[in-house]
Amino acid sequence: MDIRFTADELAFRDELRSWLGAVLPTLGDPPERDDWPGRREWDTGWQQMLYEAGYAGINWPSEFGGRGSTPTEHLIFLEETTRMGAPYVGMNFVAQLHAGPTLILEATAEQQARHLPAMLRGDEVWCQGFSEPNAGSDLASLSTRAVRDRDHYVVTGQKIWTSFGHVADYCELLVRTDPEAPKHRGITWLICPMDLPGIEVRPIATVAGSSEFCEVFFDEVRIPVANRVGDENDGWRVAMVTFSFERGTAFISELLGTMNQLAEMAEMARKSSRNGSTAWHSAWEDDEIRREIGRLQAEYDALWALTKRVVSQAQRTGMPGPGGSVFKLYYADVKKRMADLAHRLLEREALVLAEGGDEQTGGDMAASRLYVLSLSIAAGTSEIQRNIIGERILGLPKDR
Amino acid sequence: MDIRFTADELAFRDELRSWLGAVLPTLGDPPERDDWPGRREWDTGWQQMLYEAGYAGINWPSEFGGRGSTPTEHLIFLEETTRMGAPYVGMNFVAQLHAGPTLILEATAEQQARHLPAMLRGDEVWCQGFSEPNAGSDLASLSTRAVRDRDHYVVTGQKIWTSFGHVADYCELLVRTDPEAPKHRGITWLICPMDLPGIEVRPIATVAGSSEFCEVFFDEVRIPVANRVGDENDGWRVAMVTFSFERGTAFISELLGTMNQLAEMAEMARKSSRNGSTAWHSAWEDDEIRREIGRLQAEYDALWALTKRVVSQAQRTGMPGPGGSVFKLYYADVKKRMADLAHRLLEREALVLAEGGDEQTGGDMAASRLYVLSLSIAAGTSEIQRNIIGERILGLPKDR
Amino acid sequence: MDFELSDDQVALCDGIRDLCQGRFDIDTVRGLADCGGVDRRLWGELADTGVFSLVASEEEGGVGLGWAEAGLVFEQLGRALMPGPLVGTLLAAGVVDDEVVGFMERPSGPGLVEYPDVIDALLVLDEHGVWRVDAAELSVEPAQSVDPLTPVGRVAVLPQGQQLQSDCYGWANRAVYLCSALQVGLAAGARELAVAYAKERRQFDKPIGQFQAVKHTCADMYSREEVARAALYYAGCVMDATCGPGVASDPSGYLYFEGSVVHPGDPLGDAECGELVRAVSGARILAASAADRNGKDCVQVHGGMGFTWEVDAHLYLKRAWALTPQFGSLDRHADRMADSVGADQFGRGAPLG
Amino acid sequence: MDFELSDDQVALCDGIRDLCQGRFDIDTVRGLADCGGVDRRLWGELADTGVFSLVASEEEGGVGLGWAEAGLVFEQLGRALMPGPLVGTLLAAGVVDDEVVGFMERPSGPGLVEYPDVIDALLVLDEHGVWRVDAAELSVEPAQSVDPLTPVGRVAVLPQGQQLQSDCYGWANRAVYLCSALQVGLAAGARELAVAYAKERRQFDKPIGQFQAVKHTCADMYSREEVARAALYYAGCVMDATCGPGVASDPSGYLYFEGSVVHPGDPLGDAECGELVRAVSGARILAASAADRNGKDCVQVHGGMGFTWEVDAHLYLKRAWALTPQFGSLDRHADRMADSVGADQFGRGAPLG
Repeated sequence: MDIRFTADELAFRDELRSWLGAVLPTLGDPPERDDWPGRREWDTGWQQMLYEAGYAGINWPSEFGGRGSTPTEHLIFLEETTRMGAPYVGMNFVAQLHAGPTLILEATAEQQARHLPAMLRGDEVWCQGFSEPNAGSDLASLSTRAVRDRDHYVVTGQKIWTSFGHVADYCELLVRTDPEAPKHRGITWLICPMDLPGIEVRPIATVAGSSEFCEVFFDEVRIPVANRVGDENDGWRVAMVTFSFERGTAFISELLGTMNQLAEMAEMARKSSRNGSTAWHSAWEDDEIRREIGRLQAEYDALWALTKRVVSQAQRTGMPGPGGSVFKLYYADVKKRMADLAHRLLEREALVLAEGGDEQTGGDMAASRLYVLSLSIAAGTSEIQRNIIGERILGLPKDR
Repeated sequence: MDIRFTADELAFRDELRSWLGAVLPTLGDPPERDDWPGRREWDTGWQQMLYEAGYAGINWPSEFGGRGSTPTEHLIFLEETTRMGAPYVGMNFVAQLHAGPTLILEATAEQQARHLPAMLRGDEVWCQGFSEPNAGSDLASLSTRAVRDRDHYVVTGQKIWTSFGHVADYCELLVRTDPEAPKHRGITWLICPMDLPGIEVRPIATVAGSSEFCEVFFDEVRIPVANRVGDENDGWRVAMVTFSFERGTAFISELLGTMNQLAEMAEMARKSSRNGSTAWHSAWEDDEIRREIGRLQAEYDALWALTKRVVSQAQRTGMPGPGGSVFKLYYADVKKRMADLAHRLLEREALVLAEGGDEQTGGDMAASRLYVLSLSIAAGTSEIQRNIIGERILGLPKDR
Repeated sequence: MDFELSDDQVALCDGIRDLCQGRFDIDTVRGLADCGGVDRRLWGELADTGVFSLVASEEEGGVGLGWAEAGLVFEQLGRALMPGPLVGTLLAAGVVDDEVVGFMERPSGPGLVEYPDVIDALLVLDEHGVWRVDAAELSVEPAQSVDPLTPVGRVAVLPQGQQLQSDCYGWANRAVYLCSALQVGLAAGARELAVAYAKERRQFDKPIGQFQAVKHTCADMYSREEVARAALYYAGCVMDATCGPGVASDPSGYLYFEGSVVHPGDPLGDAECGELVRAVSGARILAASAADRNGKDCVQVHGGMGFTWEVDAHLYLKRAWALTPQFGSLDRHADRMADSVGADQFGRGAPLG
Repeated sequence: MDFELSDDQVALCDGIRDLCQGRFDIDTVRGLADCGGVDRRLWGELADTGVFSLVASEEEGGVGLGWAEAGLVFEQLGRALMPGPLVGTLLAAGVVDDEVVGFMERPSGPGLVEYPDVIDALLVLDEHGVWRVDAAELSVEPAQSVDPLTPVGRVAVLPQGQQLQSDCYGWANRAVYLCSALQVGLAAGARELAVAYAKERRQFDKPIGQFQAVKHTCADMYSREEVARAALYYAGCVMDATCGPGVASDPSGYLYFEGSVVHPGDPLGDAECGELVRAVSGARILAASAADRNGKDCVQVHGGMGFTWEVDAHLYLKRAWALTPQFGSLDRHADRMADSVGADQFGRGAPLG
């Protein structure tokens, strides 16, 4: 048990740091939140820079053009890019972390050759077509139908929560090909070009007023059978296989960004003044506020340690430990406490959304209070995480 | 909507106050926690004094020897007796508040004549034989068997959580008389004298080391059929009928005692000194501790207001409002917060149980932290209360 | 004691609820975001029902009801997500002639004004009393509010205005009380929305409300709401007993200004006076917490849909957030509650026994 | 980086677990309440396994392992509810010759001594260092402990004793760390007991663990335990990197004494030094909270049985309570954590990057 980086890991870090130090100042200003063409250019441009410097596909095997790094190097990569303020993976997320790994494990050589290099270069933006209005926590009950018509599937139905659906080139799409089979058995995984006739994309306005999520409507969309990944009706397994690429790194950027926010909040508290019970004083002198900051730091430090444990387990065994669900469940709770504390510190100023503030990675504490609402919902609600922990880790009986 | 007492209510209060003022100083010291004969004498002696002064059976109809008071007078009675430090209902609880009301509503005239006057005078101590080791939250699954043998029921089985079982004269006993019927339909309610052959009572040590709860074992105990209250197999309904005597008053003494504890805790905080971050100061100057005291007071004031609402609803309609489950659920949570705060204030001193301290009504904050653990368990766990609120009040579907 | 609604009070609640459902359904309310939160015609209709003149005496052109009734009405308005400067407009009835009246504490520096585009006047509270600032005197910079139904603007310096009253404690107490009433309504509205969804939404072939995780969340929402409501009604009764219509003086006591003490010479005595402050601060703490937590739980029960603009869940939560920092932070109210704790504080163990 | 147990560490954990199961089963442990918490023969067996001499160097007669290993061992001891002055006896190894050694902070007035009837010596920590008080010098009044396995007695005045060391910060840090390790073990033991009961206990014709109310409680217990464990292991690694065997100095930094600052002249620099304090205080906060909350949840999952003396649930909770107020209150540790928060505190955004 050693948390110190090895000489090789430190060398990787130093090389990365010096590259980041050289390229980040050349990037210019990021686009506005709702400037979608600008954001596509920004996100894919960064992917291309990573590609050229050899950092693209950091967790992909080298035979598929990835860097084949260890989980610890992946952690270092995320830590350094976050710390130095490099662009976030953004709309490269699905291609890099979900669809790409799926193709690596399940696709034909032809499918791989067509898509993987383009993904690494940032030439293809992918989105995910899994959830549906009536298939959220119960994803396997999805009902978007695909009917075979010779060498095409004819797809009709509706997907939801498709991030960046309106700018993506391809969608990893789950469809029901056998409505008679048990629900996990009749699903098929398709590569769906987003420019096919019959596809309509409508952005969903979130509570924060942003629109990175979309609904996608399919009206007799004809997708070539050649776009199927894996066997017909085996799509549930194909969709789940990506988890073997998971190495406990999913929340590293988020967590480190949050730790920076907490440090900013502490600074703000030290400088602020409040009307206390007996006199005006800085919020830092308020025992409750100061200690809550301290307790939050204890929680985040622990979550960072947990992350390192999960990454180390992934490095040893090829599979992350059970800490993933624990992290997500616990982090959602702690970050909500931080958002509440921010509101308390800001008092009436918490009513105002900062112009152009970024709700996810700091800068706008008021908007962050909205963003955190999604942490216990997106990618498996906290209720589902508790079921997973209770049933899969602790062995308690299923109730569904 | 008026929270002020009427002239009649004030007159009732003043009369009660002056009686309490006269008799309480004559009482002497209460017995030790484990002095069971002494406690029986103390509790039943107080009941006799109430009887002689006309306050016994305050919520019983006057035709059964009760005072027939309104719910508000009942509230005043509990408020004044608690405030002035009168003895608690103690081991008269089951007779006064459960078995007595059940006999009033369901028993034969003969059964009533035999027991009700004795209950009011404090001559009979009753206990409750409802729960069993395998029938707790799921009470209706109780399995203590009663087999009819001419004019007797022969009872075999085990009860648990029988408060004061080792000093009681009678037990209100639920037994299964028809094991083939649906579980709520095969139960019978019996008056069981505790001196019958075949009954064995064993005290249960609680986490606080006290022993007011007992297990009661029945080995072919012969109970006369004449002791049956209500019809055979109708005992579930008979047991539930007592709830119509409920008027939202169950937690009044407890709540007011708790408010006094909080006031004592505030006093202690004002006088104490703590090693703070920058200097020694009183715990009262600690923003977190002081405000938590303030917030707890807000919660208790609100629960007191809720109690008055429920009592007023009982007064209007004869049935308490839905506030009972809400009160119990909410109060358990808040009182646990107070116990945690006490521990925080006491620091290492929280390790010591005070000699002869009373864990329920104040005086021993360390023991109180153990007692509060039972608040979310006894008389329906918090999980069961949430089911009741969700299903009966909010109309959500049952899951069992 | 009869701490249950009277028939008249029930009728009043029903009337306001019907009005909101009929004239201020959620689409209408959402539409008010486009006109600064207030549509003059609709506002006039609302005023005509007497919701703002409820407490003003009949000589002042009001209805002459009590603070308890004002609380019931504001609870319904909160439940309906009604926007607009409700608190200021009620408190100003009979005092100024303006129709749409904001009310805020004087900030020590630059401040945020709510509904800046639609108010006729802004009443400002400071330790010297209550001041009227004409809306035309305000120089407001736009700002983006977290709550679409509580538009805000920034003012660099708030004009001094014209003094209306030298009493500040009573005004502050009443504003706190009315904010609490709105938040109890928000807590109720959020709970109702969550419960309805939990009955209707199905996953794993069951209504999600059948799962204890959801059912118990709803039960906790209801509990918070009921406890906060009890605190609110209690505060309303105490206000009516101490400074309601027909009660001569206004012994509103101290609330959150430095160095203030219980109003001297009060005919009801210090006890009831401190009790008013305690009742109001207590209601404030519980109502704000219930509205915030029920709003969050309502979002959570809705899952992904709760994170959409389309579902109303966020509107309850955002309104709760807009109301909470007004008229003393919750920390200040907790401090005031703490000051009131002590066996001899009211000369008895429990308030208004 | 390899933040997973090594094979040796796994073997060490297994060994201690087997020892506890074999020689210190729960009946044996409960029986120790009758002999003041320590049975000399069993204590000797425990000592013979090296659990107390684990960190002392081989020259001092110790095993020469690291603080990480000490944490793993103490976690197992906590899980087994092992009573006795474990922390003091380990820290005293190689420093004094006594076999059963208590350790406490010097109280400002009268104080509570744990295991008063069985200790040979009591080490006392104050801002001048660590002092040895012979048990024979103590005049102890009996007191009733909330935890039957942590007997306590009162001393009116603690003797000054004989000074052993002038360093106090290092001793305090290590004691805090070891208490945290015991509490992580308590959290784990309570969780295991609750989960086992949830699988076995049936109501409404189902194992109660099938109900989400119980299942989700167990999931939360596990989460707390895992997060606290990560914090503990991290603190162990930081201790080994900064003051473990073979590390020359002892830059333990400031912890909770007034006016203390980061140890000057530390070869590792202020950053790592502050980091040790932060890691230890962080582990303390999370471990204490996990042990307390898991203990309570364990009682609750057991329902009525959880409130009985017979079921072990209360023993986890009471031990957690006995450990929490030792060596700095959680409030003090939170203050120390707060002091460490700041973008430039360690010259980087996250510790030990």
